Amino acid sequence: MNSREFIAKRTAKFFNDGDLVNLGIGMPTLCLNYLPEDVDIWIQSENGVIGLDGTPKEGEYADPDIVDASGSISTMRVGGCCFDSFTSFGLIRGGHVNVTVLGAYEVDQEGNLANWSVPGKTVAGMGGAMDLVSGAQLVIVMTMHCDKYGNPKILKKCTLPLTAVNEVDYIVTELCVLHHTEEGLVLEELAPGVTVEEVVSKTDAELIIPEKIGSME
Amino acid sequence: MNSREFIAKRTAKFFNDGDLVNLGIGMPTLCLNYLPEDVDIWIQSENGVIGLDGTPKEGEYADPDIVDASGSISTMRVGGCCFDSFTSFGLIRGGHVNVTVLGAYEVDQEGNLANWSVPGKTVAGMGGAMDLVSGAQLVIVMTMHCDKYGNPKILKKCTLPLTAVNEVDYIVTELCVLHHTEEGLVLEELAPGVTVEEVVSKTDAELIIPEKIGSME
Amino acid sequence: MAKSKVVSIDEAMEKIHSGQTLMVPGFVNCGVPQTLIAAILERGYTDLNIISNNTSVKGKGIGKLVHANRIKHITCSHIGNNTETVEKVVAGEINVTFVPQGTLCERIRAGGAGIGGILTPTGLGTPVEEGKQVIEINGKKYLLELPLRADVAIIHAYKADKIGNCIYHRTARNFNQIMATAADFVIVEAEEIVEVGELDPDIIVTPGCLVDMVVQARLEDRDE
Amino acid sequence: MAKSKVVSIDEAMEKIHSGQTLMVPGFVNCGVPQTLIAAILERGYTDLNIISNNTSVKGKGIGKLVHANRIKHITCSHIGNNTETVEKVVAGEINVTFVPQGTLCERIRAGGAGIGGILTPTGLGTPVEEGKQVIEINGKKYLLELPLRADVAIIHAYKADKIGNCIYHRTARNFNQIMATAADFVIVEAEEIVEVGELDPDIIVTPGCLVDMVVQARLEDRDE
Repeated sequence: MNSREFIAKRTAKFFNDGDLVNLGIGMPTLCLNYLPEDVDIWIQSENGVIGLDGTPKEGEYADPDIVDASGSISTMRVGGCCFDSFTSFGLIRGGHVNVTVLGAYEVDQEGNLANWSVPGKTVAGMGGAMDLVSGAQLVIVMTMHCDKYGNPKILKKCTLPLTAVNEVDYIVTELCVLHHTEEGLVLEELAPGVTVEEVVSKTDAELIIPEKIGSME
Repeated sequence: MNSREFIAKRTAKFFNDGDLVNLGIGMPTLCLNYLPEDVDIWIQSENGVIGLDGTPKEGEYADPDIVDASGSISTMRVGGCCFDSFTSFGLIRGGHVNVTVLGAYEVDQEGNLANWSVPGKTVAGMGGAMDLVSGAQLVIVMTMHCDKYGNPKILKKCTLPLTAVNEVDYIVTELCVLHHTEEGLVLEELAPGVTVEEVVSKTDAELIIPEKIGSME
Repeated sequence: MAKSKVVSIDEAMEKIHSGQTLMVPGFVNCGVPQTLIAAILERGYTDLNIISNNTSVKGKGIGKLVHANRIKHITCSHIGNNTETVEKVVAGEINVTFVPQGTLCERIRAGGAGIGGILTPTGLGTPVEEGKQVIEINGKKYLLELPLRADVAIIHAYKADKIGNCIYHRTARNFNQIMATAADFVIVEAEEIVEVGELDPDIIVTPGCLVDMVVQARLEDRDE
Repeated sequence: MAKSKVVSIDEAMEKIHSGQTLMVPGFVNCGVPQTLIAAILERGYTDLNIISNNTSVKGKGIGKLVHANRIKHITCSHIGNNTETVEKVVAGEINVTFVPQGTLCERIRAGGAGIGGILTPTGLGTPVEEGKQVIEINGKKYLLELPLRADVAIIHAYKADKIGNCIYHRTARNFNQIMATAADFVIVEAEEIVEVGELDPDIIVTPGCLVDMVVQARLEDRDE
């Protein structure tokens, strides 16, 4: 299991049976491979659907009118339904999505997230990210602990344009699980073999270190 | 033809082919008996339907799930559709209803209407009247020119709680048609045999009397 | 496999308590959750705060709660169809807050969709304006109307599948869909409960994720 | 009898002009009105202001208008799926205003429903807040977001009847319904045009009263 898969496996444990879950494009979709037994979740996609069920299998009809959040053709499970974008974001912003899982460029100890814009580099736009982060009941950020140059991505204060202020609940990395509380970022779990010192040294944010720290599995 | 029918017949001439029309309970529904030839209108009802088509005929199935604005079982014509109240008032408030026709307790020269509350006497509530009057493209008030005691209903200034401010376009009575313009209430048409003097004497509002006055038919 | 949300009426009634705020759909007496109302009456719940468009007609639908003195306060657009409600309001036995019907829709939907408020010209210059903030945009004035939410919404569906996806029939849809979005707990009574998969995904109006419990509506509770 | 709104694509194109503001539905390249876009390209209309969620992908759907330099300004939530749009925006050839997708929905719906503005927490403390009024209610802050409208909306329906009642297929519904409410003129292309009465009144999503013209969508305009 590589780091991305390890992160996905832990993140999937946040899901409860019956949850409506929105998974961002990329790493978050890996969570589907690690759903706990007896946990059945419904995938919501912001383009107006509940019950997405992965890419069509070989020989299965690929309906161009069923697409996921990346625009790729997907399938739907029995019991799902479709609706318009306005209704979809009503669900998202109204708190009806139990969990949203997203990636991050930066995330900070105040629960701020930056994941949509790097000025001078990309002009992609925020899509539905701001709505999801400000609307969902539980906001989980999945990210490698540092960027590809080894710089911390978990900061005292984000430097990039924000996606939302004070909305992140959990950060799951290959090293640890951090819980954003009113007091600050609490180090709740460590990956096997990882020390508190390693996490602290690779984190710019101030961390609250409780006496008892769980183990990521 | 009695006065109410005479008023309905004239009011129906405001409708254009294809119009979406909301008719208040009571006198406004009489307009349906006087639709001009070649004018086909669609009746919108605020409870969420386009295409109401009158009470079920003898022997016709009476569906308790198809009701009009008074709650009475109605029928629907082919091509109509049903939707929820939120969508219904989106249509009404978004200006998609071409004409709304309502009764009045009082109406005044500033285009104000009072038709929902008589303090100390009724506590019925405004229902959808405020939305209809502030949202529809054309607002027509159908009313007997005076109340049952002979007092003017068309005033300088309404005294009852208002339904909406400056929204009335036309007032049709058994005596005349009044057009509410930026300059004030213009006497546009007179019923056969009715004189300007008679209208003025029975009206509290100031009227603009143009040189040429049409004839109500 | 998704779990069934179908429960007995007794189980559903455990979620309701005296003093709660309930959203009750219906236009006059069409689309009203008659079975759940009958069960609430039977259980004796009282001091209810009702958010509904109106109170049906005398002795029917929501009117049964009026008749049995179970309602403390109603937020609605119209009570004129029910003479008994009018009498009790005039007598001070029920408090009422009138909201224009379109504004009522917007406020409920805002409550269900995380909208902090909406601006509308409806009610400007009328008694509805009292106590409300007026906001001017490009020279045009609007009332700021705030969201409404409830503890429980009781919903009447034409068909519901076992996980709560609902469809409605003709004008019985009215307030059902938006009320199902704006309450902490949502109980649906359905004329017919069908298997998951029987409803075409394109025609489902209320997604099952909004619904907590589904009960079978009883024909004998339906007003003639 | 109600008049048919079915017209030729040429007749529909008479309603569009260079410099107009057009609403164009679609999520990436799903639910995009391909036939009407092809006709706009053919007619040479340019300097368009587009309100859309995104710009499809390079060379497809709305991307064809991007490629042919017909767009002056886009109001959208995302252009990342179309590298050519990103290049032209970086080069200053197209102006873009980014709006969070949910806020875009609300603003279009507000434009179609006579709502003067809506309050949302989405975008607070982000660049989206710039230049906007912040309104505080009970200690919670919201951005005031204003309505959007267009001259013309071009809509892609699965089926439309001859008087414009529309239904949509699966996630191709996306922005089609709300955009049909928020433009001065609404042109629908339908995969299939059916007789009035063939669509069940309960499943119609866009009432015909919102639609001015219906044209037959052409299979050859659909991206593979």
